[in-house]
Amino acid sequence: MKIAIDIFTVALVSAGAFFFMAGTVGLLRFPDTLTRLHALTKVDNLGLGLIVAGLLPQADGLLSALKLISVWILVQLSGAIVSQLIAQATQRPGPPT
Amino acid sequence: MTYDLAFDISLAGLLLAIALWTIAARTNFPAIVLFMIYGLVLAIVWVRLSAVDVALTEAAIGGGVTSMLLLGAAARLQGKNVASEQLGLPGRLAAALLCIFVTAGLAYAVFLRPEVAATLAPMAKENLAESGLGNPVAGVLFVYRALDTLLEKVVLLLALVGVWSLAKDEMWGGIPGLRVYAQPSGILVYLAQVLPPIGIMVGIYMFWAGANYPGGAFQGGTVLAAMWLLVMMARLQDVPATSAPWVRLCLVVGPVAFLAIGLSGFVFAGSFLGYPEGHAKPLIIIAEATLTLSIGVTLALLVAGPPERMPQR
Amino acid sequence: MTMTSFLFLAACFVLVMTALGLVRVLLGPGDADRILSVQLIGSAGVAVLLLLAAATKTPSIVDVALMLALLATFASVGFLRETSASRSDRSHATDSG
Amino acid sequence: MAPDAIVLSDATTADGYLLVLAIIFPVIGILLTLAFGGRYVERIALVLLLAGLVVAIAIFAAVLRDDQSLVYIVGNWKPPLGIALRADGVSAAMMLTIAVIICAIGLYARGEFGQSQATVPTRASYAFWVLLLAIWSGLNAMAVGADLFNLYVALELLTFAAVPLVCLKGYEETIKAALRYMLFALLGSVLYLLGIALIYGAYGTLDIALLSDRVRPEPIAWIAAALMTAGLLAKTALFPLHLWLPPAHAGAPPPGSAVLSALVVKGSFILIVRLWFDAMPGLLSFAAAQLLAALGAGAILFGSVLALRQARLKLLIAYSTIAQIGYLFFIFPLASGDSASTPWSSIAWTGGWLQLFSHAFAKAAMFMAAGLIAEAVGHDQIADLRGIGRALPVTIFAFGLAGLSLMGVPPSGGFVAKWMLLSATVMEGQWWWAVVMLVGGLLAGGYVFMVLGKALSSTTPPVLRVSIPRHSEVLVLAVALCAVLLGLVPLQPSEFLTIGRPDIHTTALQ
Amino acid sequence: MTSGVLLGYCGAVLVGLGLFGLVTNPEILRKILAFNVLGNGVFLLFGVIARRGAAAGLGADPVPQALVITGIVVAFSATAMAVGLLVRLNKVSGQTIMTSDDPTNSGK
Repeated sequence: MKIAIDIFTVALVSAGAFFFMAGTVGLLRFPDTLTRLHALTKVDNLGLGLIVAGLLPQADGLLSALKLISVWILVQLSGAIVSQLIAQATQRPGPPT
Repeated sequence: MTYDLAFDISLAGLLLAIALWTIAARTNFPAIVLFMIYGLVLAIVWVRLSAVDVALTEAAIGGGVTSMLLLGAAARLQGKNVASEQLGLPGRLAAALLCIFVTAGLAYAVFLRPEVAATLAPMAKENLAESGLGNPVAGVLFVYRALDTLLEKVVLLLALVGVWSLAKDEMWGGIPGLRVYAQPSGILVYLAQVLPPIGIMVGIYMFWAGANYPGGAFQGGTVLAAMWLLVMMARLQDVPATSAPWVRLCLVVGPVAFLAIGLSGFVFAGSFLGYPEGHAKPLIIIAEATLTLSIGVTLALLVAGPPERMPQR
Repeated sequence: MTMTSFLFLAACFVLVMTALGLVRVLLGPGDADRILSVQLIGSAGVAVLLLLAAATKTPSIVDVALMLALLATFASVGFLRETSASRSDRSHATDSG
Repeated sequence: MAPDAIVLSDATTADGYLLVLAIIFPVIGILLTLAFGGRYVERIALVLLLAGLVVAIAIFAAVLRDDQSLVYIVGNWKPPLGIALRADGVSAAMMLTIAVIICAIGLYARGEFGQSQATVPTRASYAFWVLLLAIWSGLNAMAVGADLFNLYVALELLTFAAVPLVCLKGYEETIKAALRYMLFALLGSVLYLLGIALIYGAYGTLDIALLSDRVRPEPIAWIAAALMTAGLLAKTALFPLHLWLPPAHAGAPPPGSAVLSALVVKGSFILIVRLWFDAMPGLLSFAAAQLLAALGAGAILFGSVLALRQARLKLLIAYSTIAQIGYLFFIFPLASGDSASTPWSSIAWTGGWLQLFSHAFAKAAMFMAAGLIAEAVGHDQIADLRGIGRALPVTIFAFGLAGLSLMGVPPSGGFVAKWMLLSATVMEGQWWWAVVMLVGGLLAGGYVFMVLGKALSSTTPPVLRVSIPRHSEVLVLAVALCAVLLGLVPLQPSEFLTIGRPDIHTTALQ
Repeated sequence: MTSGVLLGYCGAVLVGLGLFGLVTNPEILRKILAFNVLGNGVFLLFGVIARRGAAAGLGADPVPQALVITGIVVAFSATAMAVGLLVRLNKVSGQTIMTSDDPTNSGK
């Protein structure tokens, strides 16, 4: 049983880490701010989500697990809002692009 | 177990690269952005040093209020950067030499570790039970070295008086010049509605947990400050006048309570800032709770800056 | 390889990957792009802290992650203050570093 | 038999609570004025000034009576875990000096920052009283602090109070001066903090008495001492780290200048002395002491020469402060020599402290006098002060008396102090410092007479913009007289300044 | 080399970097940033010393940790006050830099 849980953790955390790499590549390679923003959203959603999911079985107790999930939700929330804010800022006319 | 060392090496490298870059960047804005990242990386460094209390403080300060303060300053500064005032090459070389000298001296000092590490950890832990606290850092801050903490709160208030004293004469007692949006975007208002309830909960949790686990009045207060600033910037609440009685009350309630508890120690515990036996923990909780509020208001007003307009009547 | 080692390795990987994303701060070109890398490293910082919490079995580290997640938005909000201020008052020179 | 330092730190003495009150009374004032929005700020401040003066006198009396240090263990937590407050003879004398000068400045400032019954508090007057109280709290904490980190907090309290005082007027050049001061002060405190880190890491305590026992002359102690001293020198404005001082001290409003120049720079000086003589007594080598004194000599010559070249009275006085601070640093080579069994039984120890006290009174009087002159004629250009001696005879007389003390002319506190330091150079065979002191005295005479000569040169008094109330003039004269009266201290090592010094302990170490 | 010592060297370098920025960069805002880098270097040294003093089941000596928390508060207050002064100076004079020449030095 322990082995199965550990394999689950390893798989999900690895997948999450992969998305972080993908996000970085996107941030560096994509041509403009909005597409980069898109790459970033992926990281927030999937990268962190997979890592949190992978770590859940390692948490000692329900409360700790809930805390992990609330961290993820918080990052989702702020990530979504920040994307909106930045998208708005780039769409308004003005010097910064 | 060499992966943790690998992690630490990457972490140290990243920290140094960001610091170097912050110093070397040519214009202000990238330097500030880098400095914000620097604060974030530092929080991880503190975790690696097993100093979670400090990590929380750094995350709260570096991630929240310092960012707002610096970005606000950058936005208000007018006039372009004049590079002609740069120190000449000989001057820079001399400065570089001095800094290398200092760094070398410090590195040597780090290298010269004593055979027996100097520590007060056992003594701090041993005496902690008497106060009923479980977090040794809170013990140092509120029991053993409470005088430092009290005076540091006075320093914080003094900084605020100093910032306020920069106002124009006719604006004295007016409303701080925090930059608010004339027409805040809907999304910002949404953020300012959703985040603060969560933030206030986290802030209270920080102070509450602080007695036994990492956290405390300062970390909690910083979160409250950040949330309040957000609400004010989204114009959900007006920035209060610095002369408003409730503002003044919030500012002093923590230090006053702490000082009163300290003075009552003369009578009940035989010493200033001593706690009567068996009552230490509730008293410390009262002090921390009021300090959380005072610190929150003080930090937010420090970021908001000197009064710049008068309340309209 | 133990679980602890794996978690450290994953943390190390995420850290190094997102550190590369910092190049975006250097390249810019706009301030919005710079803020994007703050956002990325913010999410990565949360992930790294969660991994460290699991690796060192120190639950209180999750609180630090919670704090970072909560305040992650503030850089962007501050940045918006920057642009709105520069829009209304004057044109603000904030170009490449 | 005198108890040694470790035993001293162990127990609160009977009147030890006075030390807490000395720090806390001004803090209570700050909190009250913040809470009540400043309507009563002046009254609150004046009541607390009086209370603070009483406490300072009580502490002085207690030390004098018991012939030993006052000690207070805060919260009953003994060092190294807790914090102790200690007041030896030097601290008690220092606190009394501080109290008298702050009270005088408080009375003097009522002219500029006083509040009549009905007015709403104005910015400058509110800030002034709060900052004055904070400076007092910080200085008292510096005088009685016995823990290096507690002293750091006190140092910051002082900085955060002093910087806004500089730019209270809000002019461009004063803001610039305040910013420069701030940056120097911040650099100073961060270097000091760096030293604290190294010391704690090496010796596991920050209590001065415990450190005196543990610190060995070894590289880590050297590095820490060098960093801390460099930081504190920046705060004390010792040449060549003095750049911030003249614009800052000249730019503040007159009561502010007086408190900054007379007292605030001395706060960090006390800490340097505590560091080298108390915390790390084994570290003060001949070379280190000579270096500190050489910087002091540089300050005397540089500050005096520049003072001579100033066109504005307040700047002249500020440069004179740089010079007079220089004398203080002669205490290091002259008190640590072989001519006396312990540094504190040497004549230079008494002379050095006497120089500090008499300069504090003299400089406070000078800045207060300069403030009255500037108020009366609307400027402080020395060239245009012709005949002011006719219009403000008492003020100019007070200025002259203070000048006597700076020059070291009898009868004055400055004379006795400089004479004792000169005698010490002879006893120690370090004649080179005597040369500097004599040249410095001549230069001081030059700049004092430059002002007096102008002031007394014409028989027709200038038209005064406003008339100066007589009581302000008398107050300035009283402060100047204090500087002169210090000259009545007998010409021998004063017993009082050796109270509470760990004599047995240090000799055992040597 | 343990990670504690590594981060100690890191702190030493940060102090040097901060000092360099504080001395050489004329831009006041950058001086304030440099002061913060310098301060953080100092705090980091405290942290390494705290880590070194791990004992009695504690991961790090609590005393230096508490000193650092106090230090961070003071450093933030200092930053806020310096920023306030800078903004005010800029408003009064339009300057953002600290000129190296001292106008009062020249005397007459």
